This record gives sequence, structure tokens and C-alpha cells, in this order.
Amino acid sequence: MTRVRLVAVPVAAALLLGAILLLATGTDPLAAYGAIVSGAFGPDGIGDTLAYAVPVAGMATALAIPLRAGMVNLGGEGQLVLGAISALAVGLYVPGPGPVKVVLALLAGVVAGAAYAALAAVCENRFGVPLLISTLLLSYPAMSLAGYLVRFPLKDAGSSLPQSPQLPEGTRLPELDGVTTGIFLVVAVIAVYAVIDARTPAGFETKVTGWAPRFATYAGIDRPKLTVRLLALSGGTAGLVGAIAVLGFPYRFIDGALITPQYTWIGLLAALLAGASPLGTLLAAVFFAALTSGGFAMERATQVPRELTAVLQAVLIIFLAATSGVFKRKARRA
Amino acid sequence: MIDASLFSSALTALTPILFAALAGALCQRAGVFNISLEGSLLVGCFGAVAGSWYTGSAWIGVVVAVLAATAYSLILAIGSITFDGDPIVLGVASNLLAVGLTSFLIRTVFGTEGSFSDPTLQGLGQFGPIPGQSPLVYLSWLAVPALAVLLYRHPWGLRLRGVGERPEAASSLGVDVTKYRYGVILAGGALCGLGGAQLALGSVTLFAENMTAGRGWIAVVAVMLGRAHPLGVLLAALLFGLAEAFGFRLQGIGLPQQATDAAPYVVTLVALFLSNFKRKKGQPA
Amino acid sequence: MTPPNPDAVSLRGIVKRFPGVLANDHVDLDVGAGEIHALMGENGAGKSTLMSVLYGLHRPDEGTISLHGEEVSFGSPARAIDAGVGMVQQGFALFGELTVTENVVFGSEPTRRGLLDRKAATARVTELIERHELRLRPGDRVRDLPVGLRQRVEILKLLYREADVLILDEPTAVLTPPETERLFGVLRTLAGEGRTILLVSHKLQEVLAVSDHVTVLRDGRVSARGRTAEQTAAGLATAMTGREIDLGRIHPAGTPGDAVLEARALTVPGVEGKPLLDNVSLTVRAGEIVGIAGVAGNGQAELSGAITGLLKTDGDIVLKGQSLDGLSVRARRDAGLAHVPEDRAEVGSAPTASLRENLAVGFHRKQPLVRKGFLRRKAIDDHASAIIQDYDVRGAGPAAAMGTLSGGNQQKAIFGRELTHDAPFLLVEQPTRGVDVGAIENIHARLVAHRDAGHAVLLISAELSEVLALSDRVLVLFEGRIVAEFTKDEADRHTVGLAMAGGAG
Amino acid sequence: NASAKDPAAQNAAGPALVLITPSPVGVNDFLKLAVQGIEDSAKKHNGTQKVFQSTDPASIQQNLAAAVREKPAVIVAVGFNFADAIAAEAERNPEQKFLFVDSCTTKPFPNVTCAVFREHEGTYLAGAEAGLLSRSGKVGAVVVLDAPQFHRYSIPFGQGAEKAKPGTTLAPLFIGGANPFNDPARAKALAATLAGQGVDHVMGAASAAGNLGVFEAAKQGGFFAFGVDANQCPASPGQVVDNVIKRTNVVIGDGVEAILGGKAGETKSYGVKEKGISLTGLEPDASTSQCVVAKHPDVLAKVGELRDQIISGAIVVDDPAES
Ligand SMILES: Nc1ncnc2c1ncn2[C@@H]1O[C@H](COP(=O)(O)OP(=O)(O)OP(=O)(O)O)[C@@H](O)[C@H]1O
Ligand SMILES: Nc1ncnc2c1ncn2[C@@H]1O[C@H](COP(=O)(O)OP(=O)(O)OP(=O)(O)O)[C@@H](O)[C@H]1O
Ligand SMILES: [Mg+2]
Ligand SMILES: [Mg+2]
Repeated sequence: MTRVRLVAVPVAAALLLGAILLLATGTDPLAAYGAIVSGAFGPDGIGDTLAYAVPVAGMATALAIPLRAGMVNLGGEGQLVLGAISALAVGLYVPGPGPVKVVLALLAGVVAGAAYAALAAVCENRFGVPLLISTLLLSYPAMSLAGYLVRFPLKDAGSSLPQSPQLPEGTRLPELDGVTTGIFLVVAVIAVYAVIDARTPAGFETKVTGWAPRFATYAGIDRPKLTVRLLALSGGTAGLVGAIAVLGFPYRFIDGALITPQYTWIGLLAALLAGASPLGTLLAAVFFAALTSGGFAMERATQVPRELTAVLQAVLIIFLAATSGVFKRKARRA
Repeated sequence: MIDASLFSSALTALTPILFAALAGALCQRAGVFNISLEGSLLVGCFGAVAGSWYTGSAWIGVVVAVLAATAYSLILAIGSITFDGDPIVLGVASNLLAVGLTSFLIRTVFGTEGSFSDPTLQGLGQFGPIPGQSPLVYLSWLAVPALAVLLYRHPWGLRLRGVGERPEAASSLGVDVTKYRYGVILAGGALCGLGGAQLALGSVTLFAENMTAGRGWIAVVAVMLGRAHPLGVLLAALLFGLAEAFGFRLQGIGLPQQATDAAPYVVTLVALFLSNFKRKKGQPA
Repeated sequence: MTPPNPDAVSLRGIVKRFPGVLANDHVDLDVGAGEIHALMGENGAGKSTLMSVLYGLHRPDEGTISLHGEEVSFGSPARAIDAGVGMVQQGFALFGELTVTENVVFGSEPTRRGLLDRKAATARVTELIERHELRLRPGDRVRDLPVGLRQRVEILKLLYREADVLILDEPTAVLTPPETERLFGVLRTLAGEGRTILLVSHKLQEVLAVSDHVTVLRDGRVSARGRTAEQTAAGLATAMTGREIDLGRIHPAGTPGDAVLEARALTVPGVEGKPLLDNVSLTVRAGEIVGIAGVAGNGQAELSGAITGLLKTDGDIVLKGQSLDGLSVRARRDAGLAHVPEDRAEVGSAPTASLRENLAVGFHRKQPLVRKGFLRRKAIDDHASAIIQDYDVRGAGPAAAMGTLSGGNQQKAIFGRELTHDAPFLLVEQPTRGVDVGAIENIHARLVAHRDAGHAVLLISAELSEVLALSDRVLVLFEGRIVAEFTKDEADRHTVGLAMAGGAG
Repeated sequence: NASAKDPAAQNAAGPALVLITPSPVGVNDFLKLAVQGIEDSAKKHNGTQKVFQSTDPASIQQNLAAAVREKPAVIVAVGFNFADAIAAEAERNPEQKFLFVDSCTTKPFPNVTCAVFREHEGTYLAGAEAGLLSRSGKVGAVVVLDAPQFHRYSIPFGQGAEKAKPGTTLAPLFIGGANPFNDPARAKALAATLAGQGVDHVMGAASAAGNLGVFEAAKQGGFFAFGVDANQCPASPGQVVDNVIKRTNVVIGDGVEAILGGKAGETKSYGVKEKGISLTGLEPDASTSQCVVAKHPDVLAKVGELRDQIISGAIVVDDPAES
């Protein structure tokens, strides 16, 4: 109940501020908001929303996993892209029947993302580079590497663009109404995360580490090991999201296509907003996805610039941070 | 491969990073973890161009940039200090807001999209002995010793470091922790404003959506690598700037662009490893 | 109608409320110049609150403060400092990264042309150190100083500010007897110079020894006051708790059995040659409490770290016949180690998490909290409720956040969790630091009962009287080495105190 | 902004047109020309038009789907990023007509008309100008990404220069980094780097914002630059020699006309010959273009000859994207 009020007040405040902005630019706020809602959840829009929600919720979950232990993974983009390119390479070059290749490609994405994120954990454990920095720094070379691969060894022979060839027909994740069937994988990951988080000793140890790191060490939780494990899970999930992305439309890796939509940053925000709780993270991710697709629909319908939704989104978060206890400063040190 | 223009372009490239990293170092010293540098820089860029455009004076543009970025940093200040919000959440949010807000403002203020420029837009121009450098470049170098003196030779610096280490102890000695923290965040905003002005009116003379292109994040890394000391931060920014400029050269001799893109980050990571190794020595196992 | 010779400090009808708590309830307090005035009371009685009001950290809801007959009103410590009031707070308010001089001048720095005048600062600090024989080096980093010296830095801060009202909130909680003696010597000198000293303490003997007057608070109200010479320890204890306390209780000796923990040649290298822990060997038997006495900073933390596995060390530890060499913290716990750490807020618990969660830690991989790999909510609840009941943790149910408990109750909860492990070996550090007499009695009784149930206990405490009261054997740690060993009969305050200061072995 | 620019046209009886851009139009000359093209077409056929602006692959797909739902007479999509999305929509909606400008689907569709450009021909001519004007014998290019599509702006530049003045060398640099399509400061640094190596004529294919950085470097370093897509000379008069222009507006007008006339499913390539690609200096209004080349009639004369040779087929400029 109070939780609802904690969120409702900032939401109302952000909407009000948005309305003022809209009035200032001479637009009817109700019409604009109506367009966002119908654009996000209307019969035409819900597919768009879900299409955004799959990568955003996937990345949000990926980043929530270590965040539960107070560890911030800023390298989601690199892990996402590496997962995507690895899945693609397997899908293109490993022989075998289609379904087997799809599974292998997904696994390759998971393994690549996991290994790369674990490397960042090792940087912290062995070389004392804080996770926040090691994940961030490692992200850029990964993106460059993927760019290099689609430019040279994995390039699309028929095209002049920095993109890979399309995966053959059988090696694809089918779509349902424009939404990739990868959505079931993402939902499954979130469900597993929710159960592990709430019901298992491993989830419990993760939370204890997030509450009080020194207490966790005292209690016998091996932080370096946990860091490697959580980062591997995080990077693995990010890699899975990347794999789902390339196995879905347009069935190829296009340089930059997973970066420009800011899936990672919006996902991180969703995870932070929800304090990394599994269902809260999902909710926040879907909310942001709806705001984005609704924003485009609003722009198409009413001429109001879609950046308004980006502004609304950020204002909302800042109001939330300011007025509610949803994410009060934790005993977290960089 | 190595010539005057390498240093000159490295110098231009590192100035916005240096300003932002100094801002980050100042905040770090006072115990504020500031990752909103990217957003503050971008707001500075926009303020600089808007100010210069409407007044016809690049210097007023710089002033507007400083004011805009300072005002923008209030988000982090009010959110994290007054309302005790998580600085990482606020930082990530304000970086995203900066992109959305400046894109929104280009539309509403300049009536265009993507980028804004005009041949009559006044830039900072060149100045001083090093060709191609704006006055802000020199200012950024002056800011390094100035901040070092402030931090280590001025009573404020002492108090600020105390606030960073143990706020409750500082407050029990009559030092207003809130005021100091607001102070560093706003001063950090002002420095980012200068960095943004350099990027938008010194390096080039225009505003483009998201034109900071990750420079604020590099500054966050530089704060870490430079151990939040003004001189250290300068060296870190210099290392990054040189690695980048050197990468451009390597492209010239046939390395693919993607390899040279990654170079500065790899160099920085290696530098972090090495600096930690050195520190580890002489400590108990 | 001002009295002819007004008191240096006069508090009238001070009321201070916190949400849900009446911390100070119409408190009056008068202290004359040149007087050492002790303030006593249970945990949470309102002592620190009252002193914070005087120092400007809190604004009173009602009541007035007068200094030398003049009513004052401080909005902040800065104003109080200007008026000559200084305070050493409970726990230190020092900056480890800064030097002694920087710590001392912090907040009122001498300047020259706008910049810090380091020369003048060092000169002034050196002069104060010499005048009061504090034996500190101005350039040392505070982080490198032992606790006793840090306390002197705190005193130095007050002297530098020329405070003429000095408030010390539990300054001796971390000091050894010789250090305490030195501190009291300084205080007496200062009082002799006409300064007013307010001393908050839980330690009856100290208060009786050093103070001129004493005021006792209970539940925010004054429950007793008077000249110290007219008080007795038992009387003060009753005034504090409202019940009779058996102060002189002597715990019977234990009956040691087989060796449970054997440590051999434990060594932790230091930064500059000198090891922090130097070739320490010791044995703890079942049914025995072994006490480690010593001035804080002489290797206690390293000894604890070596045993728990939080610190890498040379040497060898055998627990119940199993070598702990190379084992992780968790493996050591599984091998039969329980541990009550010194820092209960950061190391011993997660203050923001619930009591239920705090109490499940360590049991969360075992039956009956886990079945078939999944945690059982009901079992976790029952586990917490049982500990809360058994160990008399008051003021909260399983769902309450640990941080909302009082310090004493937090300590009881942590004790409950660790003792419930029923591990053969228990390491306890500073079990009663900052805990009031009532809670001390409870905790001590628990420890003795635990020993009598056949467990081996290693007690590390800076509180000499505690070590003496509980230990079957006392080892003295000095500069990383065990310099003396006493049986329960041999150990007395004087000889052990001497060994702690390096005067034996 | 986004949708119908001319409310009066909403009531018009003619065909409905939708233009989808891959990124915000703003100051992007290429896209501005596309918008102009769709507006002109709408006016000409007494129809209506809308513009949907995208920002990323996901929004491209959504805008395309939204456009299909509106069932306009023609959906015009500009930019290579649309290839996969158009192929998918064209397959699903055989009745819907698409005009795809600047690229084509891998597989032909009867309802997709493609219009592609041979930018390399223009770049070749610009390179020839650079070769003729260069004193140092070194020319360069600053290009967004190191990818074949974008090599159309670098390699032919060197070839044209070499043709005009044998011995001239080319030094290309690529922006890359975290934000290749919007990093003017980096574009400027790269151009300055080239200048430091003695290059005195730089082809700028550094994106709308990036080229401004290149021009600024030219101004500061006292060298010359070339623009793309439209006349960029006024952005930095005295520094910009000429531009490789892409007549997107004309191409869209042609394409829409053809589709409305019942011809669909073709791919038409626009080069110098079809007047889809040109140089500002070779256009009738060259004298008022503020381009540097306008002051060099001798150069223009020689480049005009080369153009004629390309048109006649005497010179064939290799397409670097087809390697
Ligand atoms: N800073 C604070 N903010 C909010 N509540 C506090 C704060 N400090 C203490 N409390 C609350 O006040 C109550 C009493 O705390 P305190 O530690 O003084 O108890 P106590 O009476 O000393 O108990 P014990 O004798 O068991 O140590 C607790 O419920 C605690 O949560
Ligand atoms: N900042 C605060 N907010 C809320 N309650 C507080 C705060 N500070 C103290 N209290 C409460 O006021 C009461 C008095 O606390 P105070 O710290 O003065 O006790 P104390 O006598 O110093 O105890 P101790 O011996 O444990 O130091 C306690 O119940 C405590 O919980
Ligand atoms: Mg207490
Ligand atoms: Mg107290």
C-alpha cells in the first residue's frame, strides 16, 4: 500500500511536469498521453512494446543479477554484442540440423557473454580493478571486435554494409506476430532468477552480500568466487539476449544495431529502479519499453516529439529517487 | 608517426575529458560518487552553443555552459544529498535525461534535429603558443594545479577530504557536510560545463546529439586511474588522449579502425593493472 | 536572581524527543568550573543525547543551556566550539587518512594568505603535545596509530580549540588500565587549570576513582545525583538499572578437557619488517575459556583473522584434529568454528536486513532451513523466533530490521546465532563493548554456560576486568607476541596490566 | 514535425505517401532532400504525405509496420538500414508498394522499387578536382566507418586524384569509436591528423555533424575539404571545394511517379549519367554555391570532361562496395 503510494506520487509529478512541457509547446497533454498509452498497449502497439521489452527486460535481468549483491556491471553492451556475434558464428558455420544449431547458437551466446563478464570479475579479484571500471572498460574492445568480425571474416558477401550474412531459414527463432519466440527464453530466465533469488541458499548468499559485504565475508561467503559466478551469470544472460537478437529478425548481426537502442542502459536503469528484485525489474523494464514504443506512436499520431518520453522517463526516475525510499542509498561502495 | 600535430590533437581531445575527470576527482574526494559526468558534459555542450548563438559571444556561451551544467548537476546534488538517493541510479538517470533533454531542446530552441550549427556561430578560436588550441585548453591545465592547491593547501581542501572520509566526524567538528557536498557537485557541474564548452565551441563549433560520445565515462575511468588526485587525473587523461591520437596514426598505416578504436581502452586497462601491481607490493599478503 | 558564582555549565529542563523515543525527559545538570562530572546510565538512557544537546549536535525540544550563567543556544557544533565547548564523541571522530596535525586543526585551521599555514599548525600542535606530555608525533598518519594514541589526538583537538568545557563520551571503552590512568591524569590536570569536564562512562570503578560529582540517568530522567565520594558501586548500579546487580560475581573455574584448537607459530608479516603477529602458539581446550589480554592494536585483530581465515597467515592451526591450513572461512566454520566479531554493525550483521535473515546466515545451507535445495520460509521463521526467545532479544520480532534493535539486543542476537551453532570452538571478541551493566551480566553468564557445556572459548577483550572475571587462563599479547601466561589464580589486575604494557616476559 | 506538414493537403484526393527515415532528419542534408522529394511528389499528385523518423533498428521496423497499417499508395524508405525490414514487410503485404532509396533488398520483390546511387562516380570526380588542386600531392578522406559501403567515399577519391594528377596518394581515416555517426570532435581530430601528414584536400564523409568537424579542421589547418549529399559549401565558405551531391529528391519524385504510373518492382541505378549523382561545381548554379571550385574554371573544365567520359562509358569507376 505505502509502496504503491511511493511510486504513485512521483509518477503523478512526472506526468504533471510533462503536461506543463506539452502545454508550453502548444499540445493537448491528454491527447499526447492517450497516444502514448494506445501506442504502447493498443492492438497495434502491444507487439512493438513486447518487441522492445524482450531485450530490455533481458538486459535488465542480466544486470540485476550481480546488482543483487551490490555489484554494478557496466559492461552489458560488450557482453550482449559478444553473445550475439558468437551465436551468429555458430549458426552460420556449425553443421547439423536446424534446431540443434539454434540450441548450440544460444549456448554459444551464453558462454561467450559469461566468459567475458567473468574476465571482468577476474580483473577485480586478481588485479584490483573495481568491477564498475573493469566491466566498463572491457565493453569497448568487445564492441570493436564484433565490428571487426562483421567487417572481415563474418561479412555479408552480397552487401557492402558492416553486417553478417543472414542465418539460413532453419537456424532461426520464429516470430509470433512480430515478437520473437525468444520471449519465452527471457521469461524463463526471469522465472528461474526469481526462484533462485527467493528460495535458494545461493540467492540468499547473494542478497546477504548486497546488504552487507563484510558481514557476508565473515559468514564464509567467498566474495571473489561469488563475483566470478554472478558476473558469469550476468554476462551469460546478456549473451543470451544477444543470441536471441541475432536469431530473430533480421537474422543477422548488424554493427551497432544492439547498441543504438540503448537496451543496456535502459535495462540497467530498470534493474536499479527495482533494487534488482526479479519481478520489479521485469515490471520496470516493460514500463520503459512501453514508454519508448508509445513515444514513437505518439510522434506519428500527434507531432509531439518522442524525446518527450525520454524526458518523462528520466524525470520520473529522478522524482522517484528524490521522494521515495525505493532506492535509497545502500551501503554500497564503488 | 610522432609529431607536433599528434600532441596537438591529443591535447584538444583530452581537454573535455580532463575537465570532467577533475570534476569527478573533486566529488570523489568529498565522498560523492559521480557518474553523471557524461550528462553534465552534454548539457554543457548545449548550453555553450545556445549561449553563443543567442548572444553572438563565445565567452557568454562558456558562461551559459557553466551555468547550465551547474544547474543540471543539482539533480545529483538534491537527489543524493537532500533526499539520500542512490548516486548510481541518479547518475545513470541523469545521463539518459541529458540525451533526451538536449534532443528535445534542439527541436524546441533551434527548430532542428540531430545537430545545430551555423557559420556565424561564434567559437572560442585559437589562442596562445600551441596552434589550434582554445583558451579553455590552457584553463584546463591551470585547473590542475589550482585544484591540487585547493585540495592539499587550502583549509577547504582539508575539510573536503575529511568530509569524504568520515562525514559524521567532519560534521561533529562544525563542518557543514551538506554544504561541502553540494559545493563539490556544483563545482563539478561547472567544470563539466567548461568541458562541454570546449567540446562544442573549442574542439568544434556546433552541437550534435549525444556529441560527448562516451567522454564522460572515460573521465570516470580517469578518476579511478588517477586515484582522484588532480595530477594523477591529468596523467590518466593524457594517457588516454595520446593512446587515441596514436590510434589514429596506426589507422594510417593500415590497421583496421576497429582495432585502433579499442586501443585506448586496452591501454587504460593495462595501466590500471600496472598501477595496482605497484601498489600491491609492500603490503601484507 | 543569578547566583553569585554561577556554574560553568547549567542545563535546565532539557527535553529531547526522537520519533517514538523520549531520550531526555526534563533533565537538569549543573557542573562547576574545575570539576570532573561523571554521567552514567544504561544503554539508551540518554547520556549521549544530553551531551550532544550541549555540544550543539541536537537542538533541545525544551529547556535551556547556560554557560557561566549566560543562556546560550547553539544551532551547530561550530557555535558550541566558539563558545568553548568541546566534545570527544563515543567512538572516534578522527580521519585516518589525515595526519595528527591535520586532525587537530580540522575545522579551525591557521591560514596565511588564504592558504593552510602548515608551519604554524605544526608548531602549535607540537607545543600542546609537549605541554601536556601527550607523546604524539604531529606528522603521523592517524590510521597508523594504536587506539590509545588516537584517544590522545581527540584530547589534543579539544586543547587546540581551547575548550573550557570538555565532554568525553565513553573515552575509556577501548583503553587499557594504564592508558586509562594516563588519560585520567591528563583530565585531572585540565580540571586543575579550571576547566570543566563531563565524563560519560559505564565503568563504575573509573567513575568512583576520577570524578567529583556524578549524575545517573535512567530512561531519559535523572535517577540519582551527588558527590562521588558519597556513592557506592552497588548504589550507582541500582540507580542505573532500577534493580540489584551482583557486581562482584566470581564465575567458578571450568574443567578443561581435550585440546580443541591448537595454533602453532602464527605469523603475520608487517609493512616495515616488524611482524604484526609473531610466532604465536596457543591451545584452547574443551570446557575452557582462554582470555587474550592486551592493549588494542597488539595483534588481536591479526590473531582473530588468522583463526577465522579472514587473513592469510603463516603457521598452522588444528581444530578438532583437522588442519585449517588453506581452508576458506566457510570450511573453517564447517570444521567447528563459531565467531562473535568485534564490530557488530558491519561485520556481525546486516543492519538493513531483518532479524530473520540475519539469524539464518550460517544455517542457510543446512537442515532444517533447507530441504531439497530450497529454503523453507517457515523453518527460517521458527529458527529466528527460537533464538529471539532463548536469548531474550527484546524489542522486535523476526521481521524487524536488525538496525532498529538497540546495541545490547543486537549483541544478544549475534550471540544467539553463534552459540546456536553449537560449534566446538567459539571465538569471541569484545563481547560487551559499549554494553551496559545489565546486558553484561547476561552475556557473561551465557559465555560461562557455553563453556560448561563443553565448548572451547577464546575470548579477546580489551576490558581487563572482563578477561579476569571469565578466563580460566589468560594470555597477554604485546607487540604481536604472547609475552605472558597466567592461570586463573595467578592472574590479577596488577601483574597482567604490567605484562600488557610490555613489562614482563 | 513528424507527420503531415501541410494540413490543407489532408483533404486532398490524391495518393497518400509515407516517408520513413532511418534517423532524425534535422540537419542531415541527404534526408532533408528526401523530405523535399516527398513533399514535391505529394504536391504534384495532389496527395498527402507523412514523415516517420526512426532512431534505431527497432524503431525502423516499427515505423515501417505502422506505415503499412496506414495503407498509403507508396511507402518511401531512405537508407541502407531498411533492407531486411522492407523485404519482410513486402513479402507479408504484396499489395503495398514500396520505394526503397539508396539500397535494395537482396531478393527482388514485385512491389518493391529500388533506387540506388553510384556515389563512387561523384567521389571520383571530386577526387579529380582534389588532384588538380593539391599542392602536396596527398589527398585524404575522413569516413564514418571502415566498411565497403563507405569506401565509396574514399577509394574513388584517390583514384580520381591519381587520374587527374598521376602520383597523387590517398590517406583515408575512419571515425569509429562510441558514436561514429555523431562525433564531430573526433572527425575534426582525424582531419587535423591528415593535415599533419601533409594532406591538403580531404573528402568529408563523416556524417552530417561529423563533416562540420572536418570543415572546421580545414579552416584552422588551412586546407580544403569536400562535402557530400548536398551543397555544404555555405557551412564553411572558402574551405569547401565541392560536394558529391545525391539528388534524393529527384530520385524520389521519379520513383513515386513510376509507381503511381503502374511500374513497380524495378531497380534503377542513379549515377552521373542519370543526374542522380553530381558535383555542385558542375551544376548550373555553381557560381552562387560559395564553393571554392567555382573560382577554378580550368579545373571545372577538366572535371567536366571526365564526367562526360563517365557518361559515355569511356571511364568506368569501380564500385568499392562490390569487392
Ligand atoms: N540513529 C538512530 N535512528 C533511529 N533510531 C535509532 C537511532 N539510534 C537508536 N535508535 C533506536 O533507539 C532504540 C534504542 O537504541 P539504543 O542502542 O540506545 O538502545 P539501548 O537502550 O542502549 O539498548 P541496550 O541496552 O540493549 O543496548 C533502538 O530501537 C534503536 O533502533
Ligand atoms: N538520532 C536519533 N534518532 C532517533 N533516536 C535516537 C537518536 N539518537 C538517540 N536516539 C535514542 O535516544 C535514546 C537515548 O540514546 P543515547 O544515545 O543518548 O543513549 P546513551 O545513554 O548514550 O546510550 P549508550 O550507553 O548506549 O551510549 C535511545 O533510545 C536512542 O535510541
Ligand atoms: Mg545503546
Ligand atoms: Mg551513548
